[in-house]
Amino acid sequence: MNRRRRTLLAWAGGTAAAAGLIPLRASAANWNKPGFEAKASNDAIKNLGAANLIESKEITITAPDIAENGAVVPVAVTSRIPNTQSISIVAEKNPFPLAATFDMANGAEPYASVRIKMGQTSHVRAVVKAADGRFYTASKEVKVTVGGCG
Amino acid sequence: MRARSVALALMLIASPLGAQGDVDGLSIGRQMLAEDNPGELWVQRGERLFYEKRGPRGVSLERCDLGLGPGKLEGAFAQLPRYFSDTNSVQDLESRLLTCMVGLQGFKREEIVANRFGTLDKDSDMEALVSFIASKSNGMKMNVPLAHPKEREVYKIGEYLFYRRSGPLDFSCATCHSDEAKRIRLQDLPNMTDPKQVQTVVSTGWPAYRGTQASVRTMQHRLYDCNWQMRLPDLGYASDMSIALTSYLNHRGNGGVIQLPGVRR
Amino acid sequence: MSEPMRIRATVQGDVADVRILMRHPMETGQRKDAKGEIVPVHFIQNVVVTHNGRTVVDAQWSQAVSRDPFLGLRVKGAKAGDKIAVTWTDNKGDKRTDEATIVAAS
Amino acid sequence: MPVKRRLLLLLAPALLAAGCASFPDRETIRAGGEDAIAHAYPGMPPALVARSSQDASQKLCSKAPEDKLTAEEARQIVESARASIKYPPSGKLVGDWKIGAQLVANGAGQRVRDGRVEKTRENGALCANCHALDAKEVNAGNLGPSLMGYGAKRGTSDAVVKHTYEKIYNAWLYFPCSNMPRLGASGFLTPEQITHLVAYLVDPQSPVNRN
Repeated sequence: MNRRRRTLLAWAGGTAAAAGLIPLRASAANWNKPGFEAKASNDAIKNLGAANLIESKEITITAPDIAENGAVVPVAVTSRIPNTQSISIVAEKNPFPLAATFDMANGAEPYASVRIKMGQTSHVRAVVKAADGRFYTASKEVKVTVGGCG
Repeated sequence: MRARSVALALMLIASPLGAQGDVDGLSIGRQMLAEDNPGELWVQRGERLFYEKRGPRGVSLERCDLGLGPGKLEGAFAQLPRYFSDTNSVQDLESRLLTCMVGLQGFKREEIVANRFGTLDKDSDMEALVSFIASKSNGMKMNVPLAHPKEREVYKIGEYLFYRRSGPLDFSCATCHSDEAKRIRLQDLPNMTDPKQVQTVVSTGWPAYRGTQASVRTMQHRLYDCNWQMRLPDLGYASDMSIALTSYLNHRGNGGVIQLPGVRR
Repeated sequence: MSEPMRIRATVQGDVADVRILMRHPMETGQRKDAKGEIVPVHFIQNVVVTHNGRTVVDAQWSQAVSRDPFLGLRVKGAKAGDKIAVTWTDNKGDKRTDEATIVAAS
Repeated sequence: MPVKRRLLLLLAPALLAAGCASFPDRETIRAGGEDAIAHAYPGMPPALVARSSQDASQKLCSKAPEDKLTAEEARQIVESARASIKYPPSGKLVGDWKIGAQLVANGAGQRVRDGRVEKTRENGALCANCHALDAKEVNAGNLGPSLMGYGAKRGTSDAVVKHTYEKIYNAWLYFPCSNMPRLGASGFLTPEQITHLVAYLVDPQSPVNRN
């Protein structure tokens, strides 16, 4: 079995454990299992409840053009879309593309900053849900370099 | 890919000087990581470990003299390495902590050395203690003495070793660290012959949180890792060679304003 | 016992800037340990941030969030002295809550 | 400025502060440095510790920058470099640029962790760590000069090929004490591997000359 296949299986197996084999307590209720387990970014986005995505310039993704370490890629998303309810971050070429969803309420600004792992160069997509039920999106390519001397 | 990228240790650090030799597209990411440095979690743990009663003798490190008197931490990092009369040797922070952990707390030297570098499965107490103690000099200037004859000798030995070429790749420290704006792949190589850059590296460089290793790494580790890239065997922890090189660099960094731990690739 | 979070919360005008560092392995379930055994998947699934007791951000994470996670957010209508509390819950059901007081930005 | 004077200037404040005129002389420092090396690798296998000992050329190339290499020393280094060079049994100095491309990007080989040498099929040639070669590769070092368009600029004459082979085999033949490792002379790369690198540099189809 080649390395990549082994890796994917390991990751898939791990998620299965997370989703079912290990008893989950408080957290399970509010965790988008189908979204996080989707292997294609389109499926992940569908599982956010988005049928159509509207490209928007009102979303800013702050992330490096070149990530020097795929294990720690800083990504911050700012939405200027009125009544933003949630922001999701999707690393399109990850084995499981959906990385995080942030629901905002009670005065939280439509902004989230986080660090994610990226397996390879890929678009990082932000998906914003507004109160009117529409979904907006923007993306940015992040190049992931190999290790400096490896 | 994760395990692999974490296992990749890098020869050199990202330049703390930022713009110089920087490749466009990297700097935003570096800045975002530096603003919120996971190394702060090591500082927090190091503080707890320092004051906790630990080891076979069940005592804290409050009686450890890092050069300014027992338990005095403010400014201690700024003046290391220095000569200690009780051991009749020049010691850096890690070597001195080893002395205290063995002599005061009764730990076995071999055990501390075996756990000198944390792994993804086990944290290193040393990395946490160094982070905490270095941070207690933040805002102060590096001020490493050369008053004692041993300090001068060790400093000069450090200079000799900095330029000494050996190994299958004919490398010395100077091979990678004596010219401007150089890189290995995309990793900036600080020019340690430039007074400003050496100041920046020794006062803001190490200890640093290494993203690729998901841990704080210390100056001892930096030298160990350079040795590895040079294809030399595992550099002895707190060896005379590591302390001599640290003396040579840190003294030349005098005047640099300390801000630690840093954050690196 | 898990390591306490580091929470920095500063307010400028009426917007608080909240920065949270957490200690967590965020294992993907694909890494092997020194003995060559797979380390089971272990990651934070939910992070709930409250401002004076009211939930402001409810985050769901996958194992793709980096080890020793960082979360940055902003809260409008905040003032110095307000409380920010953060609770994470991981896939093993482990939980941790830490609290900080908002201070004026210097 | 002579090395002694510069160092005295550097250390003058410390000397005054200590009220001490003694100063470690060159031999004391050398002996101390070699003693530090001798104790730098505790518990390591002797064969690996031996890597830290120097050959005559390495010794000559270990001077601080103020301490210039004399013409005689440079001659010794070049002479020893010339004697080191071996050519592949086939006599063919241009190999396969595609194999060269793999070697160029490979930075592994001979590193030691916990007293064990890393397991690799062969040593990488490390080139991209320090040289820009392929205009499409963003992740290239600059410790050495850019080699983009190497063959396109120089052609593929026998003289160019031989010079290129020898330069990779032992860079000190042409530039005594250059930063470039003596990749063939040290045995890090085989003559055959070097022919693939030569092909990568000179072949018109190679990314070096096409991109």
